[in-house]
Amino acid sequence: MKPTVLNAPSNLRAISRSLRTLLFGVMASVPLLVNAGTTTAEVNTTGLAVTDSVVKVGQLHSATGTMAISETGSIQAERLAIDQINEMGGILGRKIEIIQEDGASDWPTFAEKARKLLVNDKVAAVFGCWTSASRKAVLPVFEKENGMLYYPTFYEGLEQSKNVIYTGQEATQQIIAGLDWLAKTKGAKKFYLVGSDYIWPRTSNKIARKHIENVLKGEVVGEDYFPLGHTQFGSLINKIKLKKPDAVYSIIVGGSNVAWWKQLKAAGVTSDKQTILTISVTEDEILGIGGENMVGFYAAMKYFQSLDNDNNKKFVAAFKAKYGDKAVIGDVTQAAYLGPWLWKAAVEKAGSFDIDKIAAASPGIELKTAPEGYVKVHENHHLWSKLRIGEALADGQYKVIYESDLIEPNPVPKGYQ
Amino acid sequence: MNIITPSTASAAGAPAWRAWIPLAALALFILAVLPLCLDLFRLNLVGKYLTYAFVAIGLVLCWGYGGILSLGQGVFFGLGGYAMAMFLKLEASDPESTKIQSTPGIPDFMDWNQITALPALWEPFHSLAFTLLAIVLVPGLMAFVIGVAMFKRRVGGVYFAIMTQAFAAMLSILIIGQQGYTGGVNGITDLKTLNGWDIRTDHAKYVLYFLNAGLLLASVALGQVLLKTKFGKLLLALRDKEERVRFSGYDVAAFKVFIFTLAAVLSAVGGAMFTLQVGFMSPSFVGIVPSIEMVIFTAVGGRLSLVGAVYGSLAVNFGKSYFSESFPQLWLFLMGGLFIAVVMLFPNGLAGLADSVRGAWQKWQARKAGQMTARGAPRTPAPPEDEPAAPTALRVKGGAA
Amino acid sequence: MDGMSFSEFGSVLIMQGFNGLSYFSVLLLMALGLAIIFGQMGVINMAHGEFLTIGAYTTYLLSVLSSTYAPWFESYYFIAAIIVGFGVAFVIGYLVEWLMIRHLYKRPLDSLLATWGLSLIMQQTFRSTFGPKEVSATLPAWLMGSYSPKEGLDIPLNGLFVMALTLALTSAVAAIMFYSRWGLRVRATTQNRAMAGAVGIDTAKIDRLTFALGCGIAGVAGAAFTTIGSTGPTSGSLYIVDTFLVVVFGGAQSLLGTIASAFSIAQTNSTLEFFMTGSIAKVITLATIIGILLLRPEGLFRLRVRK
Amino acid sequence: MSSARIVLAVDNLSVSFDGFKAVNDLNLYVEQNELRVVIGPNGAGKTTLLDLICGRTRATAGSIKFKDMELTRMPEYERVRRGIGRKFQTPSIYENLTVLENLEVSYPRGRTVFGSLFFRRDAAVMERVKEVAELIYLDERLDDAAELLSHGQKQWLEIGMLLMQDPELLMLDEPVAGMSVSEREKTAELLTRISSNRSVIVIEHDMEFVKRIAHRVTVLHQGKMLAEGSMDHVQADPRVIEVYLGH
Repeated sequence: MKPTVLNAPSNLRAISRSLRTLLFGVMASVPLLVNAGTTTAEVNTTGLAVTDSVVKVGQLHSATGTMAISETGSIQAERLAIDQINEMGGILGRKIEIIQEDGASDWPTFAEKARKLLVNDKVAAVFGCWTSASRKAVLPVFEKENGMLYYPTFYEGLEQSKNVIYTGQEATQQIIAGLDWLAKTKGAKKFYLVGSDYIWPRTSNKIARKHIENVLKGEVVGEDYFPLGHTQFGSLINKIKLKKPDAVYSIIVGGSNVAWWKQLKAAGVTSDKQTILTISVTEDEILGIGGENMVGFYAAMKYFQSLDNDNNKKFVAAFKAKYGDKAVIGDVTQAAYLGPWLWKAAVEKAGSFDIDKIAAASPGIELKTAPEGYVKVHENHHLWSKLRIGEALADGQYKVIYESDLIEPNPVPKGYQ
Repeated sequence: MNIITPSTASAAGAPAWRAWIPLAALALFILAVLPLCLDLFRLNLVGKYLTYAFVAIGLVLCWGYGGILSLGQGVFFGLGGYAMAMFLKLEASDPESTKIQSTPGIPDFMDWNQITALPALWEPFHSLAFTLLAIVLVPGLMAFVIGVAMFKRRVGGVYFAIMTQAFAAMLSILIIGQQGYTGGVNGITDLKTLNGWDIRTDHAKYVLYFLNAGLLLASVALGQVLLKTKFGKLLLALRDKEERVRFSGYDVAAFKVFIFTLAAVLSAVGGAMFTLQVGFMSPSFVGIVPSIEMVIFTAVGGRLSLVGAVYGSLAVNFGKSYFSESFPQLWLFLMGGLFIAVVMLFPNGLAGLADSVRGAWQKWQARKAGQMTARGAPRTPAPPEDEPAAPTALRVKGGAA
Repeated sequence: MDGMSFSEFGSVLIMQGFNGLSYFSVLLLMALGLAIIFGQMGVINMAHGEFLTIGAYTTYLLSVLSSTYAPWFESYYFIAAIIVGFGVAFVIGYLVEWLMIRHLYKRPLDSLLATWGLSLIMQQTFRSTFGPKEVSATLPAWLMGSYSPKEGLDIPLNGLFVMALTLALTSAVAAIMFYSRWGLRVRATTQNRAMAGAVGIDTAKIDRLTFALGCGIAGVAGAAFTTIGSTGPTSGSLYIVDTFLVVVFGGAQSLLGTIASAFSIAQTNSTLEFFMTGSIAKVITLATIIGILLLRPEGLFRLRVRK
Repeated sequence: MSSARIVLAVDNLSVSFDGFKAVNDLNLYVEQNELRVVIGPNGAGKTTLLDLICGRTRATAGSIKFKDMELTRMPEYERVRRGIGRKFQTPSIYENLTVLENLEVSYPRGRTVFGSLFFRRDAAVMERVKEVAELIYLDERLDDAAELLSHGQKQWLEIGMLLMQDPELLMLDEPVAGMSVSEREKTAELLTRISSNRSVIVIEHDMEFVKRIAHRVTVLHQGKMLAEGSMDHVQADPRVIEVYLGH
């Protein structure tokens, strides 16, 4: 069975050549550690797919099925980062080759493909997964076969593994600062929590409730969950109207998202009448919802496409140059983009592709070139990052209206259990 | 239009041992050829696909022979798998390894869902004996109840198919919704040991593969014996002439309930073996999509061939795995096309093709010998028609009084 | 209820009542096409969800086209989208019947499997054509607001629209089936195919048009659902489960059954959702449906016919 | 007539389909060892009557008693086990089983699920199969697949399948339809032979054939009994002539 080896096809290479000047800014800020002299025997003592000129990595996302909607951005961002790294001469003098696998939105398939990448292809790192379910499915495989996964999605936390670097926020990083902002600027005391019914929204709302009740001394006037894929939110909207919360805290995901926001608008719930803060709508989702249906509502993320800094401008330009002017970049897409860069930094710091050495070298790594500004890997393999509040605009972008300090990741928060 | 003729009936008169040749060949293939040719990773995949074959042979019995198309076999596969997963999860959740939880000693996902004591439903799954019984009895009982409710009221055909589909949808929504008790959409993951025996080692993988293959071969053999009995003949008879069987003094519903329940139990065994080999169980097996896919394994292998169903499961899954690796954008087209082609052009699947080839060969041999008897003539496989007598209320077409 | 006046409470009650009706229209609209095909031909179209999606993508395309080439048309394109959505789905349905379904009438179970294969192909076609991400049609302002006769009472316009559309479509279908010559032929074919053929009804044509009509209605529903839901390659799968439940619960062959079933499921779910969390409401609704179906597997309505 | 035992008593039987009364307040009594032929124009309710007796259709009102047992609430297979056999209009046999298997499957032993699983083809079965096969002129064809039989032979096979059960009441719906002249002859012989020790109800259109086999004839019209008696008697009845010759 011959895997597709995506070796930066020549036309892509031509495009990226023309981008070289543009990319140079990104490259220049990263120390060039092209070290073609190291022998493979030195940098790879564990039989990974590393030769003198090539290192193979895996990419494991859903290209088909219901999750392809969300995971496409991550696939693109990881590709972009790897192309850029290859343009710069690769890692330890070796070009990166991608072996792409389709998880097909099916968790057992993720586990199967993860095993294939680690056992058969012996890839040096895997960039992939999106949903918690797919991560949970592959985690035992990564731990058993000792692989390294760069996981991009903001998620519920409650997990920490030597074999995973979490480049998205764990729950507390996304929630607490956002609630503080609501309480401070909107004077919110009464909160209504809604979510899709699975682990991430439930865990996030659990943390939110503790914070609202214990720290903000506010009140949760309602908490509702809907099956994934639910499309009727009329009753919920009426309940919200009845309870009149100061703020609605929304973690509705997937296909339900579109229904939820459209029905809010149709029920006359607009941003001048009701404050809503969501942690589950990135620019990617707005494509499906329609910017005009979200105007004035808030999202709490670590990254927005409109972020005004040089790193981000270069990143957005490169992304659009590669994937077209209409491409949008959401929080997870940016987090996925960090994965290859963080891996590169870790490999170079460790001077080796060996998983154990990378795992040990990762904490403390900084990425000053990150589009979100600056990130640093924590001992617990999550990233220090900031939280930002964006206000949705009609064109589908967010206007950043608040930015927190760097927040320490705390995946297993005490006092919030 | 002709009604499909199963090879068992057409082989009447041939020595009895001849009927066992395909099974012997299959045994050779999965017990010797595959383990010798494949590395452990691929063999483990085969093992996983063979667990679907349990469902497929159940479908041969209940759909191919009994004419009962269930689009909810994933329910039974899932129930078997979940029962096994519950036992393994409890074993993996001993207080020592879960000490960082708020409530140590319960599965991690319960802790995340603020459950502070093991639910009563889970308690008996501390016992392996109970678990093994539950794997068989829970899905069996459920199929029995559904079967009695449906078949006694003469619900059949397409209506039964979408009813089972509705059940599959409901159960998967229930499992996903009750995440505190079921692990929700993540399923039950991170299973480690069975009575202290680590199921993740290479050695364990080999052992489980052969256990699985052995059970599967035994199930196929059981199915073959079953089809040889009067029960088997009645099954075929009631698929084609349900009224005639009923008016020959048989309680048709009881036969349907039995075969549906048997298919469910087989699926559940497959599910349990899946959990053991893959190391987790997820609600994605319970829904509509996997249930229909399993019907396709059967259709591809040949809906009237138990052995064919096993090959079908292997072929479709390897195809899926290969195409999704090599042409990720194309494989849905290929899968969809395969479905349509099998249904429209090769309703007897691989087994039917094999029969045609054998028939053509015999014909050629016969012609060479200058004689051709009527009995030796190959039967052109005609697509089977669904039971001509759909239930009263649901009957839509044709049929004179 | 603190700080809630009696009139405000009344408004919520009215909105909640409207919500139940609106959910009912959505379910009925979803299931109508499937119910027609199943009722008249005994074929289950597993690609029903994808025919809904065809309608949704048609709306999206027209939205893009009108905003690019004919901005003056932007507030009205939606009406056109519904008609075009019907047309596109109708034509594709017609072709599917001709290429596939008609060869499988003697094997309804196989037609179910073949249409599932078709649904896979259609999903991937959407994905290859429109990309894997969801898209959003820009909906005219007159559809996306609310009618607010007084403070605190908002009736969603899209809900009103879907209700009106459902009412119109259901009446049209009933009128065609029960009062037109064509409907008479359809019913004759359903009851006795051989005899209908013998008296000169072109039963093959009747089948093809019935199937195409069912698909066309799905297209209309899909176009209408862009006001309340998402448009993506797999959006159809969001609706398909509910659709099956409505049809199964309603019983096979009667339009009335489908209507009654959509109504009872919608009211139960919408009321329960008001008093408890959505996923528990769904579980209770499903459990009730299971219970009733086990006692009465033929669904709510059945016809008594001579065998 | 009163001396003979009544095997089947149908009293005030009615069934309606959405308002249409297919059988309307019908009374019918069949004696032991009687061969009764039911005739009547299309739509008279003949087949529906058989359906009602064997349980394929449920009665709306009235009673059906077989050997003084009330049948109307009994499931079909129970009625068969009590001794009622029914042959359908179009031959209903198992095409893909052999003649032998067709007969064997109809043998009244191993009728439960588990009974059928452990059923063995023993000497008693084979003896009965041979006996019946001879009766239905198929003793040479036992090992042939049933689909290879001619139309008439299929009709006989179905009758043979019923005979395997040794029913006390045998109901045949148009047994000679589509048969050649010689096949009709043989069928008439067969019917005469088998009615010697059981009651038989036959639906038939062919008046010559009816005349040849019938002990008594019942004429149905619009779900009601129009006339009953010997063939000569009913043929002379002006109402029957009216119905058959029409307006």
